[in-house]
Amino acid sequence: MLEVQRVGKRWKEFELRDVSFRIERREYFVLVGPSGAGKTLLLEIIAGIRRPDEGRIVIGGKDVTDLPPEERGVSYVPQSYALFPHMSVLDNITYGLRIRGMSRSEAEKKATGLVRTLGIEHLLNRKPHCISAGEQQRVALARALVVEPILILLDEPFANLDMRIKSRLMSEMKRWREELGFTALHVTHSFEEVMVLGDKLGVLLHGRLRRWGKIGDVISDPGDEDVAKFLGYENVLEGMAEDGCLRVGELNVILPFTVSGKVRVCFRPEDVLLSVERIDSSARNQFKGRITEMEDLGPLFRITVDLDNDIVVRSYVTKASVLEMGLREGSKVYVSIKASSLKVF
Amino acid sequence: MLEVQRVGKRWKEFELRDVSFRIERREYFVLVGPSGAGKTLLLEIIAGIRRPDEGRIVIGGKDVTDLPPEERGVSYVPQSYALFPHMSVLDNITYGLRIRGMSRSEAEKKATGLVRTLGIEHLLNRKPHCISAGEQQRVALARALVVEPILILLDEPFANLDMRIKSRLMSEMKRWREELGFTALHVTHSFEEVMVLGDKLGVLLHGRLRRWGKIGDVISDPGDEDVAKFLGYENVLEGMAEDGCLRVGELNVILPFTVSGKVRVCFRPEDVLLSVERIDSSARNQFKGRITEMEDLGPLFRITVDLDNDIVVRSYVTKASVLEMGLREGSKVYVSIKASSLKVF
Amino acid sequence: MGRRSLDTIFAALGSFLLVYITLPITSMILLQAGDLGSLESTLRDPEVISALENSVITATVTALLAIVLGVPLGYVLARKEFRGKDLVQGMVDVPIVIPHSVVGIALLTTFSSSILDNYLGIIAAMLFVSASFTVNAARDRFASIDERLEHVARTLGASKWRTFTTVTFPLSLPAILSGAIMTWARAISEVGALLVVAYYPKTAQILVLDYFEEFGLSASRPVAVLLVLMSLSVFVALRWSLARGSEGR
Amino acid sequence: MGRRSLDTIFAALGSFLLVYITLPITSMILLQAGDLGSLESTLRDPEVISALENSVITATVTALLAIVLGVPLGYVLARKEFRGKDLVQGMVDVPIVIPHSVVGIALLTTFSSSILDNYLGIIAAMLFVSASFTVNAARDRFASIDERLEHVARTLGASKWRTFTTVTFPLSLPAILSGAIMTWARAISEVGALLVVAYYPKTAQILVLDYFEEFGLSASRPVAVLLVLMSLSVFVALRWSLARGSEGR
Repeated sequence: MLEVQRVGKRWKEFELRDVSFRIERREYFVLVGPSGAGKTLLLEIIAGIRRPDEGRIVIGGKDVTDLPPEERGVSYVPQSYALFPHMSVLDNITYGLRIRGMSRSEAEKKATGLVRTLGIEHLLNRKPHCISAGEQQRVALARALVVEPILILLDEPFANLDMRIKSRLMSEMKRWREELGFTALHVTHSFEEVMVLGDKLGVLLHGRLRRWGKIGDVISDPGDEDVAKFLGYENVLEGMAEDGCLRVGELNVILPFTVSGKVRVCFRPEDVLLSVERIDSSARNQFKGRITEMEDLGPLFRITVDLDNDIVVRSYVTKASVLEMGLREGSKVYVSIKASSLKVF
Repeated sequence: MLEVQRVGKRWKEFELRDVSFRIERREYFVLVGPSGAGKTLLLEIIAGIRRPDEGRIVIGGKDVTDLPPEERGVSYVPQSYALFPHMSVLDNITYGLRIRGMSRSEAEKKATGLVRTLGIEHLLNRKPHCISAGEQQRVALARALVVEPILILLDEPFANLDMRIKSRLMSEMKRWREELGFTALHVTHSFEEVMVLGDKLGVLLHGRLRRWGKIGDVISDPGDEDVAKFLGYENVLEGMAEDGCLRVGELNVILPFTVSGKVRVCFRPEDVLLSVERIDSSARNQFKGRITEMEDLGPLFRITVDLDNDIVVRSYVTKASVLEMGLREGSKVYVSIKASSLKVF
Repeated sequence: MGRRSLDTIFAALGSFLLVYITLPITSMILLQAGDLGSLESTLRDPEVISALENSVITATVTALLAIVLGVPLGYVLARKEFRGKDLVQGMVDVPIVIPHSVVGIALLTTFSSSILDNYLGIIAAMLFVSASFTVNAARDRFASIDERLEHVARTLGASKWRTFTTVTFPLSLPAILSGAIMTWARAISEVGALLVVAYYPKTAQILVLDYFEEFGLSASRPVAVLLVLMSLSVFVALRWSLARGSEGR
Repeated sequence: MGRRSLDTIFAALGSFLLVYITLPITSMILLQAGDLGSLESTLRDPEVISALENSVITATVTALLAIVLGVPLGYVLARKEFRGKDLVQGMVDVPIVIPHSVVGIALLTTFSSSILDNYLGIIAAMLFVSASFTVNAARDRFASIDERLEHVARTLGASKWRTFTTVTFPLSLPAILSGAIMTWARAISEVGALLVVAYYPKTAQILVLDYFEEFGLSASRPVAVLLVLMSLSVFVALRWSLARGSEGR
């Protein structure tokens, strides 16, 4: 679908170097990186707004590096959405269709379904500055999707929203995505968006794509320390939830909330308790495992425990505890995780 | 020293209502609140830049409500420091002395000690735009302190600094404060600054000072839910640290790092594990206590445990665990806290 | 202490200038209001009518030319980076600082008799002194438009031209019109260059001078008042529509 | 496809205007450069020298007056909120749109013979048409200065006056000087109002017109070239110092 091949570009204070990755059809690729990493610049290069100094952009099998934006079939939703302020919401949405020569009535008819899916029927006659940020985001999405792009580029689509609207719109985005089946490249600095929305994850640090792949793969094997540090959440379990329980392989993880369907659960290494004997405590999730790696981090050890079925959990334990419990590689331990410390996406 | 009496003011989109508090001599008062709460407006009223609609400001026993800023003896360090761009660092620092009629050489002599304490001797001939943000902060502090103000007002003094410099400068601020003994009102939205620097804490939400007092008092008894939510860290212990151990009354808390002197330790309720029997695990800190309160938060219970000597610890526990362990008010329990989950200030 | 003295003194000094600017205009208009008869007879004077027509027509043509030629230049200055851009921007502002009589000499030196005493000459002189208002207004507005609006239009299938005609230009139109109205007002205010290049066909601003020199102050005043009322009403309309426009944002 | 056509057409249209503005000035100067003799003899003509002196002196006095009166007004417009502020701002800009001959008639109507044909009259006309440049430059600069600088100065013990003289004014000085230089250039460019109010003492911009009417184009050109070189050098110096100043920030 999209292939970015060894792209390099210097522009203002930003620099991209040797960036390569692929997005497959109907995939939702989330690119994370701190501000200043060059995320927006990369989107602009893919959209055709800026030319790369080196490298190629291939979309749908066709090298588009030398094509202008209007011939690429890629929709772009910039940060803050860039709705046309002089047009109504409806004219914004149908702009791409009318520019292709479709009549106004035809264009409006074509947009109907999408408008309904996104729940913005009541806004069509308003001007963009008269609707809320959350509504603007949906209108921008409608405008980008109605032309049936090969790929949609989303630049920090949730950055302008306040916390409460953000989490609601994220789950709606997930639903729209399943319903409409578009291919997306979404850049953000928020790890939460990765967990909720992403199929694949790329990590862009200082203009270099340090790691990309399936989310679980990237998180459990970040490749290098910078990426690991940037990602933070070192424990991720993925499975099917039902009745407050998550099934991961043969494990049953008790969740703090009632959710169902495919979910991911994250927790921090410092929330994992190791013990030699089974303990009776408020930690609801207790699993047997074997220590496979112990890393000395100074005052703490980072201990990797293999549960059954290749499930790996990491824990931070103080040196004194390690000595007291006599932990070493190969030790059998119990892993306890308090359900209340789990983050569910 | 400073008394703010029932101050009210509407200005632009901000509004303060019925704000009253006191700061004693040599106290460091940290006022926290989210952005938009009116923190800067309150500082400007105390400095004399804006007149309150109602209420009085008393400084050093004198009602200064009707006095202009230059007659109040209060120094002000705005966010981003507002160094005079057309003056050298030295001229910035000595501005207040020279405006009082002191000769240049006298003023420079007077500033010497302060300049040395703050470690900015090497910057004196530079222009403000040629020094780093961290250096600018110190210069602004020197400019404000050299006139020996009754009170210094600090508006988000660490907001423009990146994370690493920030924590270093915070501990330096703590040292300067002990060395120079000034009285300060510091506003911020960062809870970390409260923990490192504050003697007293005030919480300003939506233009109202919801709670103020000694930090430990405010945190352990936030008064209402909004304040508690805003503060987040619900467990705070304060004591003397030595050899990786914190003595709080008769308790010994094992710390993840080697620190010494008077420190505060924070931890989140979800990091506290309760058990009926003593457990053998990687949690190094295990104390006996009695449940005094159980609050139903939906999927979780918020359980308050009294240890010996009035030390109170709060824990989040899932409903299922509460039932399984048969917890109720009055139950004797063991409280385990992983040393690695402690935050030390 | 007199701690409000700064404000007081500044308000006094500032007021002086305001009074100095408004007093002559208002006193001239008020004086004329006491003599509506001569204003009426002036309005029936065919020479005056034709001069006013000449002024309005040439200033309007100048404003239209400034749009056609100035808007593209404003766009290039706002959107493109090139060597010598500062120089080009400087050249745009040069006409403001050239003495008006010199403008006339320079134009006549360059284009000689082809612009002498004809409509083309009037418009040539007006365009020279007034085009920069439109160029700068268009440039400032183009520069303030979020480029991402254009980027989005491009990705939605619009060519550069379609993007300009459907997004950039409609968004800039109010600002460009404001600039063009300033150009119009500056054009109708020009005297010095016209005296050299095109004393004829006679424009109202020249006629005022003519009447003053031939018949004295009181004879020239009715025409002056008509001209100033015309300019001021255009200017007030401009301010008003600008204020409304900025509210709408 | 011609997808670069927008850029090309815009560059072409924009260049036309640039050429139109620069060609007359340069061709006039170049033509004169071929006849240095007449330029030299003009420089020895006592009438020319005295006219140039008159122009420079009156324009300079005007610029100084604009600073004294315009800076306080700019400060009030930037820092104070009051009813009718928009109206006041509008009044400041009014002189730009008043036809120059009308300016003369209005001034003469108001101040009558006290300003007729004397230095005061020249300065009165110049101040009217050019003060707004200084007011607006000062206002924009004051508005852009972080008020917190003034707040800090106040808390450090400075009164309003001391704050203005030690912080606000020094920070604004470059911008105010730029505005004053624009006022100077606009003052020296004025012709229409001077023709009504103060034909004498003769200024260079009037002398150009005089020579043109009495002796024709080629006789007026040397004076015109001298005047334009003077204006342009001031303008270039202004641009240069502005560019340097903004680098320094």
